[in-house]
Amino acid sequence: MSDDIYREIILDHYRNPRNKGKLPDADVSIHDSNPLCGDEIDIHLKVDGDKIKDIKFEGRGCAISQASASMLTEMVAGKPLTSVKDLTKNDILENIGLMNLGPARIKCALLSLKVLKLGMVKYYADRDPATAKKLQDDSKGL
Amino acid sequence: MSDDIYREIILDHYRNPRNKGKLPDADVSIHDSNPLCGDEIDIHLKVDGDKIKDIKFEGRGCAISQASASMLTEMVAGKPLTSVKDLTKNDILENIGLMNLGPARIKCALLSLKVLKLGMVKYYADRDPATAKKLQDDSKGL
Amino acid sequence: MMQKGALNVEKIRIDFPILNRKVSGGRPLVYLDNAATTQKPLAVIDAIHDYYMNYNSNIHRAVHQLAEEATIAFEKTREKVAKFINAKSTDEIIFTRNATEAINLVAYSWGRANVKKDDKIVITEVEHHSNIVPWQILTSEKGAKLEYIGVDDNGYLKMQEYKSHLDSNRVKLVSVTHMSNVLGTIVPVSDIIKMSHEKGIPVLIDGAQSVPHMAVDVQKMDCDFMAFSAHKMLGPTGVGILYVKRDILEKMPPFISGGDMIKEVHKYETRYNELPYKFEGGTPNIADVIGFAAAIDYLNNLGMDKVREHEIELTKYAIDRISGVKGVTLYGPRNTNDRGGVVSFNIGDVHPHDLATIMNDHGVAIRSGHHCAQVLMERLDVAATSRASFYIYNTKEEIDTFIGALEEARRLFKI
Amino acid sequence: MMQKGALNVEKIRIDFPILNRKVSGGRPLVYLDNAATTQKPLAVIDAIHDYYMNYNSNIHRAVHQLAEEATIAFEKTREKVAKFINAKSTDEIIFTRNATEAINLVAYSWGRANVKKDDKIVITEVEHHSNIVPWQILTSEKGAKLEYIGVDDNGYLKMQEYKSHLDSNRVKLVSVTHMSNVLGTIVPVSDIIKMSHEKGIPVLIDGAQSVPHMAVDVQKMDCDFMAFSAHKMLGPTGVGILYVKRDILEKMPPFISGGDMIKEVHKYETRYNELPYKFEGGTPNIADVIGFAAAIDYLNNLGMDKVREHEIELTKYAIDRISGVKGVTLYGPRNTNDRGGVVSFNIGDVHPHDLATIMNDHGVAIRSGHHCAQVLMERLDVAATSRASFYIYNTKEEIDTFIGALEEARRLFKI
Ligand SMILES: Cc1ncc(COP(=O)(O)O)c(C=O)c1O
Ligand SMILES: Cc1ncc(COP(=O)(O)O)c(C=O)c1O
Repeated sequence: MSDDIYREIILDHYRNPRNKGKLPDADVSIHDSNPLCGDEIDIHLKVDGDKIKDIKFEGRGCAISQASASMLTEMVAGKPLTSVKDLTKNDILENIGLMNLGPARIKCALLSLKVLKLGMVKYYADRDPATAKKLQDDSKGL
Repeated sequence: MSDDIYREIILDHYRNPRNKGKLPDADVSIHDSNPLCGDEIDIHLKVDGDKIKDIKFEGRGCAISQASASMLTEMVAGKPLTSVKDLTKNDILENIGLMNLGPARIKCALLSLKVLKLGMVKYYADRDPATAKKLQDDSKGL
Repeated sequence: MMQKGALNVEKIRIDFPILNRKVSGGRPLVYLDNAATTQKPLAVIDAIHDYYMNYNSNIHRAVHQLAEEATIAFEKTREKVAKFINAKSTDEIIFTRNATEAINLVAYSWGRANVKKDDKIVITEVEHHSNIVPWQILTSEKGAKLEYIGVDDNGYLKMQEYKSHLDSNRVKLVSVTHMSNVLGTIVPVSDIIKMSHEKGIPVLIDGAQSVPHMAVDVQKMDCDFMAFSAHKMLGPTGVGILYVKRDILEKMPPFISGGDMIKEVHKYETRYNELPYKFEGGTPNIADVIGFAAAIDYLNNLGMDKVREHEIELTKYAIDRISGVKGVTLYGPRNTNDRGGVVSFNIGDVHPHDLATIMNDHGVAIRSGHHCAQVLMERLDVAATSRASFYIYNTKEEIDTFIGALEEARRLFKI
Repeated sequence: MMQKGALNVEKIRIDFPILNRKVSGGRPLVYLDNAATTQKPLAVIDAIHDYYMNYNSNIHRAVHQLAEEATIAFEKTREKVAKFINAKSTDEIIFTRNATEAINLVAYSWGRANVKKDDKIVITEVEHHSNIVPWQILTSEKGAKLEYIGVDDNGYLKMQEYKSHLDSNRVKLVSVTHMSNVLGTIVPVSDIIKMSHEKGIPVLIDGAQSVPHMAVDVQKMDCDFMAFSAHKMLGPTGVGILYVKRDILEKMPPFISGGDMIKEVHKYETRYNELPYKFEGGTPNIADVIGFAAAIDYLNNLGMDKVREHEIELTKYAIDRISGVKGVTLYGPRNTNDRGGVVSFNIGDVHPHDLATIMNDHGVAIRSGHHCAQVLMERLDVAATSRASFYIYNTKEEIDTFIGALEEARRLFKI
C-alpha cells in the first residue's frame, strides 16, 4: 500500500510544492492545524469578482498533507470561489490519487480543503453575510 | 451462622451494656472509630498503681462492637494495665464467642481492644515514656 | 421465575453470569446493592476482553492500525453517550473516573473561575457526599456560602425554601441530585432548573442515580451540567461522565492538564486542545470507555421506559412486603411514581450492619450505613439505615428471600 | 525465534494473545509502541474478567460477601504496589486514573498550599507535557516562575544549570522525569534529589517510563513524590499511582472530594478519612486496580533486573542497526547504560507520520509525532520524530522487520 501512496507525483508535490509562499496583498488568509498530528496549513487568497485570482499556501507536515495542499491550489486556481463549497472528500482523494487512506491519514489529506472552505466562508462573511451563511451550511460535514 | 453470632449473650450485652458511661475522674480517656462502618468507642480508665481500678466505655454502633466492648471491660477490670498488651485478636473473639467472623465484622469486634491498647500506651506516655514505647512495640499488629 | 412484567427478566439474567454465583456457603446470590454499583452483562465483560486481546493501544496520536481501531471505538462510546442523554454534540461529553470526579471538575474549573466572596451555592439535604464536599471546599476557599434546601418528613424537597434561596440574590449555582440514593426521591429537576434559569443561575444535576434507571434528556431538562457514573448502569468501574452545555464549556479553564489535552506546548505557555479533549488530560481509561458502549447498547435494547416500569413494579412490591414486617421504619416517599428503586429502612434496634450480616447469611447483598449521605442521616436522626436497591435483573422472588432474612433478623433480635 | 538473552521471550510471548494478531492485510503485528502503552498478559485480562464474573461490588463500605472479597483484592494491589517500589507503607500509595492525574494531584493539593508568588519550580527540557502544563498553570496562577534544566546535544541534562537554579533561592519544588519518553535518557535522579534535599526542597519523580522498565526503590532514591501509570507496565488502562512520603502526605489538603474520602460529613464541615483514602474520592476503578496486581506479579516473576537487561540488549541491537541505515538521525545517548529502550530518530526528509504509515504497512506499530514533548522538540529543532520502544516480548527479529520497513521508506523516498 505504501507504494500506492508515496508515488512519484506525491513526493514531487511534497518536495516541490506549487503555489507555496505568502501573498502579501491577500484578500483573505486562514490557518488551521490537525490537533492529532500537528500538520499545519495556511491558505492565502486573492479574489477578483467571484474568481480565485491567486492562491498560495504555507504549511508544514507530512507528505500527504503538503502534497494535497499543493495539488488543491492547482485545482482551484482561476475557479469561482463559491465552487469550493462543492468540493468533496472524494474530489480531493481522487485529485491526489489516494482512495483508500485510513481515517488517521485521511485527515492529513483533507486539511487543506478544510482550510480553503473556511477561507471561502471568511471572505464572504465580511462582504455578504447571507452568502457566507449559505456557503457554510452547504459546506457542512467535512 | 447468624444464629451463632446473635446469641442471647451478645444481645444482652448490646442492650444492657456493662460498665457503660462516663468516668469523671479518669486517668486516661481515649476515642477511636472504624472509618468504614462508623462504629465509635470511647474508653475511660482509672488506674491504681499498675491496676485497672475502674473502666467505663461509651460508644455507638453495631451489636458486635458494643457487646465486644462491654465484655472487654468485664474481662480486664481489676487486671494489671500492662497485661492489656498481651491480649490478642483470638482472646477477644474467644471472649465474645465469635471465632469465625468475616474480615469486615472482625474490625467491629476488635475496635474496643484497639482503643484499650491505645489508652494503655497513652497512660504510660505521660508517666513513663520508655514503658510506653515498649508497650507500643509489643502491642503491634492489631 | 416466570415474570410477566415490563422486562423479560429470566432472559436478562442469563446475560449476567455472576447471578449464578453461590455465596455464604452455598446460597444463591441475591444482589440488592445496585445503587452502589450494578453487575455487568457478558456483552460488557466481553468488550473489555476483546479490546485487550485484539486492539489494545494508546489513542488519538498514532498512525498504526491498533491505535486507529482503538481511537474509533473510544470515540464511538462518546457518540453513544451523547445520544443516550440527548446531548447536542459529542463535544459536550467529557470522560472522567466517576461521577465524583465529574462534579469536582465543575467545582475546580467552573467554580474557581466564577464563584466569589459572599456568593451562594444551593444544594439539598439529600445530596450524596460527592455533591456536598466539593462545594464545602469551594465555598470555604472563596468565602462564599453553602445553602441547603431541606427535605420534609415524607422525603420531598421543601420547594418553598428553594424559592427563598433564589430570592436572596447572589446564588451562583444550584446543584441537586436527580434521585436520592437513600430515599429514592425523584427530585423535580425541571421545575428547579426553570426557576433557576429565570434568575440566570446555572444548575448541575447529579444524575448518578437517575441516568441508569430512567430516560434522561439533557436538552429537554435544560440542565447546564450533569454528572453520572458508568459503573452504576451496567458499565465498567473507572468511567464517569460529565455533560456540560457547550457555551459554558467553551469558557471553562482546563482541570487535569498534561498529555492529550493540549494543542501546542511551549516553555512558558500552552494552547489547549478543542472540546472535549481539553478536559481529558493523560491517557484515558480506554478499555473501560470502550466497554461502556456495550452497556449503553444493552440498556437501549431494553428501553429505558421499560427499565423504569420494571423498577416501579419491584419497588411497589418491596414496599408492600417490608411494611408488613413488624418493627420496620421505612424512609422516603410512598408513591412509587415519585421515587426510584432504592428502599431504605430500619428495624427495631437492629443496627444496619448486623442486619446486613444476617442478610448476607441468606445470600442477600444489601448496603448498610450512611450511604455517603450523612447530612441526610442527621436530618432523619439516625446513624445509619439499611438499603435494598433494584435493577433490571431483580425479581419478586428475590425480594421474598430478602423478606425472609428480615423476618429472621426480627426473630433473632426478638423484635 | 530462539533467544538466549536475559528473558525467555518465546515463553513470554505465549502469554500475550494480541501478539498473534495480523494487521495490514495479514502481516504479523510487530508492536514497538510500548512507551505509549504496553500490551497485557492473559493473567491481567483474566483477573479483570474474573472480577466481573465472580465478585464485582463496590468496596470499603459494605458487609456483604462480594464487597468483602472485592475490598480485600483491591487493597491487596495496594500492598503489591507498595512493595514493588519499596514504599514504607501502603498509606503512601494513592490510586489515580493515570500518571497525569497523579502529577495534577500534587500540583493542586501540595502546590496550591505551598507555592507562593515569586517562588520557583524547576523542571527539565525533556519533560512530558504531563510534567509541564500542571506547573505552568500553577506558577501562572500563583505568580511563581517555571525554570528549565537544559539538555545537551547528547541527550544529557546540564547539571550545571541545575546547580545554578538551586543556588538562586526560592525553589519550592523540583519535578523531573526518571526516563525521557523521547530520548530514553535515564536522568541521575539520586544526585538531583540529594542536591535538592540539601536545600530542603522536595522532588517529584515522573516514573512513567522508569518504573515499568527497571527496579525502582523510592526509599533508596529518597524522592518525595513519584507518579506512574499501570497501563505502561502490563496493567489495565485507567490506573495511575501516586507515591508520597507520609510526612508530606499527612499535611496535604484533599484533592478530589466526595464519597469514600471522608470520615464525617456535616452540613458545613467535614472530617477527612485516613491516609491514603483521603485522596481517593468516589468509587475507584476497582476492576482495573485488581487487574493491576496480576501485572505486578508478572513483572516480579520475571525480575526487574532481567527486564532491564533484556531491554539493554534490544536497544543496543536497534541502535546498531538503525545507525547503519543511510540518512538516519538518532536522538539521545549512545551508551545503553544511560538510556532505556526508547529509540527516537528521523530519516531524510520523510515526515514521521509518513514513516509510521509505511511501517504500519509492514505490520510495525511505531509512534510518530511530538510524543507530548514539544518543549524537547523545539530544543531538538524538529517538528516531530519517529519512535520505536521495546518491552519484554520484543525480539531482535522484530527489530529486523522494523529495519526492513525503514529501508523500504528510504527506497520510496529515494534517500
Ligand atoms: C515520561 C512520561 N510522563 C508522563 C506520562 C503520562 O502518562 P499517562 O498518559 O498515563 O498519564 C507519560 C506517558 O506518555 C510519559 O512518557
Ligand atoms: C446520588 C449519587 N451521587 C454521586 C455518587 C458518586 O458516584 P461515584 O462513586 O461513582 O463517583 C453516587 C454513588 O454512590 C450517588 O448515589
